[in-house]
Amino acid sequence: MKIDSGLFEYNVRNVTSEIQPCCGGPGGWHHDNVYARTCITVSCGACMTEIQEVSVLIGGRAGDGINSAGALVAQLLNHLGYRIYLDFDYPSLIRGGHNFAIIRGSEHEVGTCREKLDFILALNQETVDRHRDQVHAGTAIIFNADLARSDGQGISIKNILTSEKAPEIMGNSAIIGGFAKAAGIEWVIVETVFRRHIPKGMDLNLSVARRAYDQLTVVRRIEPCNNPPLPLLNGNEAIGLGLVRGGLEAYVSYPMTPSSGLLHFLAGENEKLGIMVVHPENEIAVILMALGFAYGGKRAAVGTSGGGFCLMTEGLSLAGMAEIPLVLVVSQRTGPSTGLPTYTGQSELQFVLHAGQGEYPRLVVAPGDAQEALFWSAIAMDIAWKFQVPAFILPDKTLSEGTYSVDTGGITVPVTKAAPFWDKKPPYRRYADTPSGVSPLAFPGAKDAVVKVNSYAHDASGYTTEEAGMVTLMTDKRLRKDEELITGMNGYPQVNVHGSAEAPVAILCWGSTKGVCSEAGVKLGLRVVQPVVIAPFPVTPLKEALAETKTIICVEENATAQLAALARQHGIIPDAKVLRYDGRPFTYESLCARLKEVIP
Amino acid sequence: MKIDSGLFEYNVRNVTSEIQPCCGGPGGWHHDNVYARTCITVSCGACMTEIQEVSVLIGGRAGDGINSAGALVAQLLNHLGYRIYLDFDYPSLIRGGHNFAIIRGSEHEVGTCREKLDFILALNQETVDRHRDQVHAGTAIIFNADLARSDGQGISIKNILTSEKAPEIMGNSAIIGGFAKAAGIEWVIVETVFRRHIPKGMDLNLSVARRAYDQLTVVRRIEPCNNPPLPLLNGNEAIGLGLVRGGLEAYVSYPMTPSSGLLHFLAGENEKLGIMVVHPENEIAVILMALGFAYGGKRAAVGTSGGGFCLMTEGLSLAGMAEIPLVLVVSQRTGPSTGLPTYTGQSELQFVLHAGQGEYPRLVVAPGDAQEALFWSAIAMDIAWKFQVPAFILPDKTLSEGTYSVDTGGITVPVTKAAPFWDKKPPYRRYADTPSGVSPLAFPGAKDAVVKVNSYAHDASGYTTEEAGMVTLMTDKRLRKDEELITGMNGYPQVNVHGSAEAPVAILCWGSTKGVCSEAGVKLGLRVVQPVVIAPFPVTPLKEALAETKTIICVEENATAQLAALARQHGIIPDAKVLRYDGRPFTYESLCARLKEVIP
Amino acid sequence: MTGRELITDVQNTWCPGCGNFTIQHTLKKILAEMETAGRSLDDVVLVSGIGCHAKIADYLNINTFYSLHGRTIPVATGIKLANPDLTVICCCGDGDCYAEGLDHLIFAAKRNVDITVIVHNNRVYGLTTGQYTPTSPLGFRGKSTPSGTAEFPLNPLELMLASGATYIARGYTKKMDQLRALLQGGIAHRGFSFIDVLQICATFFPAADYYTPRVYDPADHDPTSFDHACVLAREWDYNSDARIPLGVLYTATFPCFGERMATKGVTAGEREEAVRQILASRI
Amino acid sequence: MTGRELITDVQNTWCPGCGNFTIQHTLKKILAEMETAGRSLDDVVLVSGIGCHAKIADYLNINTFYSLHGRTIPVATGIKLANPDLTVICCCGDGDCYAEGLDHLIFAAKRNVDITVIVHNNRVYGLTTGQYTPTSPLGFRGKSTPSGTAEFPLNPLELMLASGATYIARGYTKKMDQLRALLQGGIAHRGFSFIDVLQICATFFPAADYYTPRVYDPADHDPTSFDHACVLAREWDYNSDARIPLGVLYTATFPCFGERMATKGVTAGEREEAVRQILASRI
Ligand SMILES: Cc1ncc(C[n+]2csc(CCOP(=O)(O)OP(=O)(O)O)c2C)c(N)n1
Ligand SMILES: Cc1ncc(C[n+]2csc(CCOP(=O)(O)OP(=O)(O)O)c2C)c(N)n1
Ligand code: SF4
Ligand code: SF4
Ligand SMILES: [Mg+2]
Ligand SMILES: [Mg+2]
Repeated sequence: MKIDSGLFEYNVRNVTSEIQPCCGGPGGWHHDNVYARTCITVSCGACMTEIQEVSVLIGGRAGDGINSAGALVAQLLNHLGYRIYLDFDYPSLIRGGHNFAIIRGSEHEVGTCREKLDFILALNQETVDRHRDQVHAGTAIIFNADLARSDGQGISIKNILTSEKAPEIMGNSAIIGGFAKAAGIEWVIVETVFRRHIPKGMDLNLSVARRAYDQLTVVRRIEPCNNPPLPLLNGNEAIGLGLVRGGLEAYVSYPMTPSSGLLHFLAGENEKLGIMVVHPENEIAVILMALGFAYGGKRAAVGTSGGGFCLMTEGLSLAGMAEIPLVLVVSQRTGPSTGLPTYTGQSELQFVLHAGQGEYPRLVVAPGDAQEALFWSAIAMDIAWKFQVPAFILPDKTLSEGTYSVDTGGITVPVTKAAPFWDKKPPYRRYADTPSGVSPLAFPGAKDAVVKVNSYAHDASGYTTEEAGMVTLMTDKRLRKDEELITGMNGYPQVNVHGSAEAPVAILCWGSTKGVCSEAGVKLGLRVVQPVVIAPFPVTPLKEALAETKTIICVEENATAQLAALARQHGIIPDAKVLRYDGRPFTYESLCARLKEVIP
Repeated sequence: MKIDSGLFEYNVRNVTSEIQPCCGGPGGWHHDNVYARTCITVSCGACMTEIQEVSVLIGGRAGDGINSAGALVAQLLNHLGYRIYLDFDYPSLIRGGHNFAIIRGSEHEVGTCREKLDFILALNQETVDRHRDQVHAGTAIIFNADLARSDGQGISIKNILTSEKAPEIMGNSAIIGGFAKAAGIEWVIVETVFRRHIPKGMDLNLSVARRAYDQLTVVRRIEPCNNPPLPLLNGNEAIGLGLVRGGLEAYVSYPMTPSSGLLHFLAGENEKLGIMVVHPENEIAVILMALGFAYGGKRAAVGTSGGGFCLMTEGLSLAGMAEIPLVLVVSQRTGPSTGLPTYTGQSELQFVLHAGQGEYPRLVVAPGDAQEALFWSAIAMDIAWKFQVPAFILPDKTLSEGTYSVDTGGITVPVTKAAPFWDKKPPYRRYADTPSGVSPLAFPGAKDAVVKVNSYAHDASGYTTEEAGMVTLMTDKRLRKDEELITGMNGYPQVNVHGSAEAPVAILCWGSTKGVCSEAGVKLGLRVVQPVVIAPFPVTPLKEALAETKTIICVEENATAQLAALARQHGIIPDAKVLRYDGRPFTYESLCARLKEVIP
Repeated sequence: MTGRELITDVQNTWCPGCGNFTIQHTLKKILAEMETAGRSLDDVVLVSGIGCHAKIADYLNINTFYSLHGRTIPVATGIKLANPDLTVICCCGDGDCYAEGLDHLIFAAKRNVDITVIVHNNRVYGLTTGQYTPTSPLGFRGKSTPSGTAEFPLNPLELMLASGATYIARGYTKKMDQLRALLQGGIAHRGFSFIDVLQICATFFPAADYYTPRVYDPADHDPTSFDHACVLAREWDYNSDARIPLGVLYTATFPCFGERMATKGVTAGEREEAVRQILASRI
Repeated sequence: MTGRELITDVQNTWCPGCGNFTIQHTLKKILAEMETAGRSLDDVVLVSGIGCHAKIADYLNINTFYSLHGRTIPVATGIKLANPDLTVICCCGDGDCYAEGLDHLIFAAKRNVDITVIVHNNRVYGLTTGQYTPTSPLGFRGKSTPSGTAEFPLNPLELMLASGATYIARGYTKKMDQLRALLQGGIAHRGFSFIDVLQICATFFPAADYYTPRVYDPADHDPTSFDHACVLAREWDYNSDARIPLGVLYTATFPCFGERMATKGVTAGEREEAVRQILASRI
């Protein structure tokens, strides 16, 4: 698929999950785990080809470094040719408590977890106990024999660390080494992955891992697949890189889970990327500073979660009125209020659509995985500047902190910075009325341009007005941009279809549930329709994607079915809804069960 | 109409505009000005009885005291037995600029202005010039001859003031005296009104007025009507008194037009009313302080406009999560952003419905005039406490700053403070799960109660939880309150019908356009349906009110038809929309003309 | 409730070695003493922000308002105005109350609101895993500033002196007895009390080795001397190497906001009559 | 643009006698001089809040960002970071920048952001028709406090001294020549400049009769003396009767935030290469 938006060329691969089906038959991406018999291969629902697949859980206390250990496991599978999805589950505390990561590898693209596990790597007893009902007949358990008792193979991490004189934090390397052996992964792969991904003390880590590797025996071999390894990115990193490709020059943010990872990532890479990263006193300062950057001519983005976004709504309305381009990343977690800071949710859709007093156009995109996040974040930045509107990227904790394989093959975003610039003929009028509603841009410092932006109702030059006719004219000008935006967005793949594209029963979903809905759709023979663009609402492509459905089932991770309400407003009437709002993402199994209850 | 909500008894008179029609015929409230022939009487559209009616404009510069002068004119008409509507139009500045008030008096209840004027009282030339196209054949113009030239009768205000050694600000009394004479109003009425409504220097003001009175001749006599005078209140004052009747104990607010009048009013009367009025450092402090009051057991309300409300959204979500009762008055003005601070708009409906991260029930009421504001503000406070939810009152500049006759006959609100209180049997659990979702209230200081409120997901005692089952349980509990609220609201007149209740073409409107829509509805034979409760959306009563309509026309003072979108979401599909968004309220004439374009 | 268990059953999730344990333990002791002295703990309210510090709301078995990041103080002000008989204590973080909600702190001091603000000043955002705060030293490498911050820290004591606070103190979680006296003094003080507590964050700002040799109790300091309080407040600027004075730096006596704001109560009947009068005056 | 008309055609709506005219006139003169001295006015940006003061954005024919109530300073910070070559001036109100957005003021001082903040301190909310502000005296009867406020004013100079501002001055709209020197000095200063201007509000706070006999220029004050600056700042507390020192109270030289934050620019190619490297490192 090749998109020529007039702005830049973009070779899109897989962004709409157009995965080659194994059999070429209908339904695209099919696989289903058949745990009882064989756990590592799964069969494609359409052609019954066995495809390879594995799920690994690693668990321990907060502070044990579970997230990094999970990332190493993911890289091992990645280097075996698996496509990866990693979900990291942790409570809001710094030490203690139960943390775990589930790493799922599959021959095909994957974006959700399975409940049943093929491997459990337990750093403590709690991990063994908590995940008991996720084992199947063939689950291999590798545990820290110093702290836990279990079936499976134990390793005395303490002994290994003592022999190697290694610090406590290297315990994870032992468990990973043990896992590698149990899974029959060649040592050379372990070595490669450690060398590439352990920043400090790599040799010692390798020795620790090797000791465990040598102690254990192969119990469930994970066969390599035929894919090359791919970059593994979490959603926040993908958004960051997408923004950079969209021309980001300044990122302004105040820490708030689950958006903080984006701040940390860009702050860490800022010199390499040549961007400025600012963490000011609070979210109000964040958005106003970002608007200062944009007025000064620099492409800026902000990031936060719901509570911080509340504090940005006044600045948002200013951006709308003053027509200052801005990208806002609002990563959702369970609300209301402080809620569950480290758990997921999809309850900010309507808030983001209507936030800020008054009416003005905005772009809202909700990518479904890291690959879409990379793609759409670049687009969001470009649209924000082309139309001088606020553009939202709306991930959730699942996407922001989940890790995915990202296929960047052929993806190039030659950013043109193609915003409409002033022709340098004075007088400059910041809000010159044009057929499209979009006025030419100039920045302070430009010769002979007096650049006046204004939060009051204003005339073409930016001077305050209270005159009724001018107010109407300028409101119409701003709303015309919305019309233009609707047209402009037609050049992009706004609505994705997965599963059985012709099926009469459709799942309507958005954001990070893309992965789980796709799998469930394949399994149950459903059409899966996922609008990525939420505003302007892609009525026509969505109606096309839903054409000739008999039943529409909304699947959302909120309690009131917000996309369903939005769809109804546009004449699309969902028949049923499947909602989850306990902060945990749907699993494939739970979603299938819930869907079966409502499929007619 | 008598409402027994289980909470208190309330004799409702006129709150649904159930005005006695002159003829008893269909359509209720009918009158239409026939300017060409006779300007002060109008004829009832149904029975052709002539009903009395008059429109007066007074204009001058900011700082001339136009608002108070308009209020005096309104009182003169009030004492003649007219029902009043006064609209005050002013730009955002302190001195200079053009201010004017239009006072309309009618034998029947009235809530909007006419374009044509029977009297123009011009303190300066600008007033004469600007309102030229609002005169008709019989308009009487009284002007300050020192500053303006015009047809009509001039008064040298300077001369009068000099003779009386009166200060400049008393010039208004001269013009009012002149008006009284020109309108044939008996001097005793002028004297009564001045004595009742001029706080300082009343005798001197009267002498000034008398001089003008004696200089002029009667040109258009305003005949008295048969009504007793009524209290004249603007919407902000009505809201204030309503809140007090609902048990208000603390009002917390930061000034912002058009809500500031409510702050000033309550601050001025606080000792009499025994309430605390606090003006803190900003709107964030406002809402958090108010939540502190409520937690401490005091009924609190906050007031602001869109921009200030933005800053309250995080606190709002806290109120939703922590189940702390609160009333929020959000008075709308033209947006986005600073917009037109002193002009009207209806663009905060969707924002208020969705503001704050996460999902939680809320009450939103949009009264249509001062009488409804008085009634519904008391109810909003009561509901907030009964259900422990945030309750919004959503006026706009037109209502907040417009003055109306308020018929308080028979209105008594015996506030029961009937919130569900703790039975004093420890342990106290702030979020005890109950069938209704509403938990018993206790306040710190209560013996043996440990009162824990929490912005995190929490258990019944208010302790933080991250446990999936508890999160679901508590979310369900909160959402059950919404169900209860829907049932609870059935006891109130949630949807008003005006105009021809059986007509196949209906206007769907909300808030302050009630007045103008009702008149236009009568004139054009339309049904006028006005939901006062916006959330929970009164689907059933609204569908009933709209039963058997062929065409629904949405009339709103915003650019995107927000109520229309909400209605569509609930299966009510408007066919056409008539929108105005230049900050000025619809006038009867402009609305009729626009309606005629879309009536099938 | 008398003789109550002061610590709840909620599982404590602070890191081993965290200074918050000290603050909690100190508060617990103070509460127990208050109760012994005849004060009902039903009349005590604790307001917390969001952060590691704020978890204390879950751990102490008293009335609590677990509020928002940065917003303890306006909540506490509202509670105190609603019911002047309550003892209102805020447990704030440094990110909380020196960054997100700094304005509220200054205004509470300006107004002399009769509440006690305890800042768990670990000089880092703990719960969000280690970013710099307004009191982190210049060049601090946190997650949002991996190559070091570009700004000097604020000196909260100086700010409080400039804002009108009437009880200003600094404590240290490794000096528990003194801390207890400081908090007790703050709670007893009528007016706005502020205690900046140097709280060890074992994970992200383990500064005990820095603090312990530098802290000292100034001899002969008269806390009613504003000028000398200023000198002491400036001795250490939260950045450069200097001795760190602990103790009560300043106290003064002024009417509280609540006293000045107090409105005489009216009966329901009087109120209804007032409404009627207002309506009548509008005819 | 050279030799430009500095005042726009927009109708001025300040009240007769308003001190804002003086500030506008002073800025106009300074701009004209800057231009004469070779500085292009294309490189000057004025950021205003919302209020009477803020209308200056409509009246001056230069780049302006007419922002939100209380939010000039973060906007100005963003602009300065975006383009360090610009001269960035904030015209703030006292309600604006001492109430609604006080935290931003303190943080800009702390960071030593190279902008100039001019506070039109009329000690009242002008545009919203006369409520008290943080610098109104105790007992001030405004529309929201008809029986008098219950709080002492803030002393903004003291706050700025406590926050790290490197240029602190006070002017008076009835002393135009001095005001010009103070603003000029602030604009010329590298670092955070703060000028509190006692601005007459003819309508709601006509305090000329109070100010004029009390203001004075301290003789021999060395503005690099922090201690003496403190003494002068405290001489008048915006409340009680005292002499009111005008002039530059304090100056100091420190690196600016912008310098510390500066990132080396990269080319589009280098950036794309960096992205590729990051992606490659994730395999
Ligand atoms: C408005 C808002 N912004 C950001 C956050 C995220 N957040 C939670 S705690 C915290 C920082 C806590 O730091 P501090 O106040 O110093 O407390 P500590 O954890 O160090 O005790 C932040 C930024 C939030 N909850 N709300
Ligand atoms: C968030 C927000 N709250 C309130 C207002 C209303 N408002 C506009 S100007 C103003 C006060 C202005 O006072 P000040 O800053 O002192 O300026 P002055 O008019 O005195 O120059 C207020 C409260 C607003 N525009 N935005
Ligand atoms: S991160 Fe620091 S402040 Fe938070 S619990 Fe751990 S040691 Fe305490
Ligand atoms: S109200 Fe005061 S500050 Fe505003 S324009 Fe008038 S005199 Fe100036
Ligand atoms: Mg901290
Ligand atoms: Mg002011």
